[in-house]
Amino acid sequence: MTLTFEFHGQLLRLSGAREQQLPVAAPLTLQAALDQLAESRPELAAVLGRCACAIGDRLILRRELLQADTRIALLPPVAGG
Amino acid sequence: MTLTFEFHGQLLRLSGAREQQLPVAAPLTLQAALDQLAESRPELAAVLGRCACAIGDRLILRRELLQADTRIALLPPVAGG
Amino acid sequence: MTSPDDPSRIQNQPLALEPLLAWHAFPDCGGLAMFAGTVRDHHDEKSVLSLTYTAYAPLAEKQIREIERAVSSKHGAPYVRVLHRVGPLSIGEVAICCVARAPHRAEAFAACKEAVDRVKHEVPIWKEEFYADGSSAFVEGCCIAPDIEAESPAGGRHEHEHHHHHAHG
Amino acid sequence: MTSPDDPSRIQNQPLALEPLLAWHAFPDCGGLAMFAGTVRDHHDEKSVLSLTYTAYAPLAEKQIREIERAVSSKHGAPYVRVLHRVGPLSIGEVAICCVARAPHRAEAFAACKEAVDRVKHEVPIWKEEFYADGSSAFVEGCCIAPDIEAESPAGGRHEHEHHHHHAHG
Repeated sequence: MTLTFEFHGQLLRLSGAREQQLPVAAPLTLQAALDQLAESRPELAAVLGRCACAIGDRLILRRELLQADTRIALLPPVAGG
Repeated sequence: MTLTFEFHGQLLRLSGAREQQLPVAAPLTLQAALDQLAESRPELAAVLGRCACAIGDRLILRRELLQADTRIALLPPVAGG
Repeated sequence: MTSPDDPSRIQNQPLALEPLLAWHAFPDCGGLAMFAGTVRDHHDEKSVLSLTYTAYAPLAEKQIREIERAVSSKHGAPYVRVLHRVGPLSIGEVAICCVARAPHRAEAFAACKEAVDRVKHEVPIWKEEFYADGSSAFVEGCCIAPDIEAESPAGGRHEHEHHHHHAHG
Repeated sequence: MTSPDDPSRIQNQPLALEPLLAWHAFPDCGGLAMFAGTVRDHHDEKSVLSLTYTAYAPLAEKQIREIERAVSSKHGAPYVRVLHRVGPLSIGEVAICCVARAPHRAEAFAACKEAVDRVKHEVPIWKEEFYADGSSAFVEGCCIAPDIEAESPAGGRHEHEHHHHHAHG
């Protein structure tokens, strides 16, 4: 299956892209998927370690299982206001 | 000499007037003047005991001496806002 | 006292909030806190139809400016401004408005809150409430005589006690 | 999300304050507290020319509404509303605006302050600063992953530490 990671905040600048696709073997946990992304993009690894992850309007946990093609928003530390 | 007391807040209602003149023998302290006013208007006495007094934009103390015709604003407990 | 930069603090017309905010000044101030106290439709259990505020303007104008300066300096808020309405007010109308601008929000909030508290408790302004049953009353207030002890029988109420007698927060 | 009564909380146009105040509702609320966070012209020692805010809107819209509800209920403030601007902002422009209305002023202030604090620290919004020297940087922020310990090396900074990295109060 294919995961699509959306980049937000400083990840946009660090990655130079709005999103990235990652082919993975299903099922796997979000943590495992993030590990694979970090491996393929080591320059993002430090920030990925502090990201929240969302599917649509829902935050998901690293232990959750991904079973199908999914779009995942990567949300670095926030600073509103 | 003649003192002119201005009534504000609930003193306006209690006294039914905007002000009242009081002939007094000079010099006397503000406290003595307030005592004479309370004697002549016993219905105001309780509120007079909690009033601040001002001449123009200046608060004056009860021990201050009044030496000439003076206009004194009587300011009952306040409740702004 | 009536220039845009230094308006009368005691106003007998509806308070205009927008000019009070001073948007285009203070580029070093990231926090703007505002408070507006509006006339409530009840007080304790009684239904309120309207209010009338009166003030002793010569002293009120001076004291509000002094409070603004003191609060500004204490909290490092370059801009603190309080206006108070007088005259007859309807439910929902703004009785008091305060704006404080400071580099950060904590100081802006603190300055705004303290300025409002002090103006409500220290400045010669009075509030008469008119009730649905036809009666009216002056709201129990704070004695501001510098030479009367706060512990005197009537003046000794604590702030949090007579709070509940104010028409709004 | 775009009705006057329920506007988008994330806005890419200048924030309109007046409709946010809800003057003509809540006759039982005597206190209205407002906070506006504006773009400051400096951050620590650096001169700031402009900012760009971005947001992950699907979650941000939901979270701001949840914060409004939670703060409203906690403080007994019937009306709490927070709007946040996104896109490029100049010095002095309003980045965040919060209005809280409550029966009394203490609750209005408390609700306004807490809603602003929470939106700044919990909602997926990012701030990129552009400096006079031509450089730019994302402002150090708060990790919002529910399953990452605040004690992690980078996420473990205390609020009062990274406070100073925010562009305004």
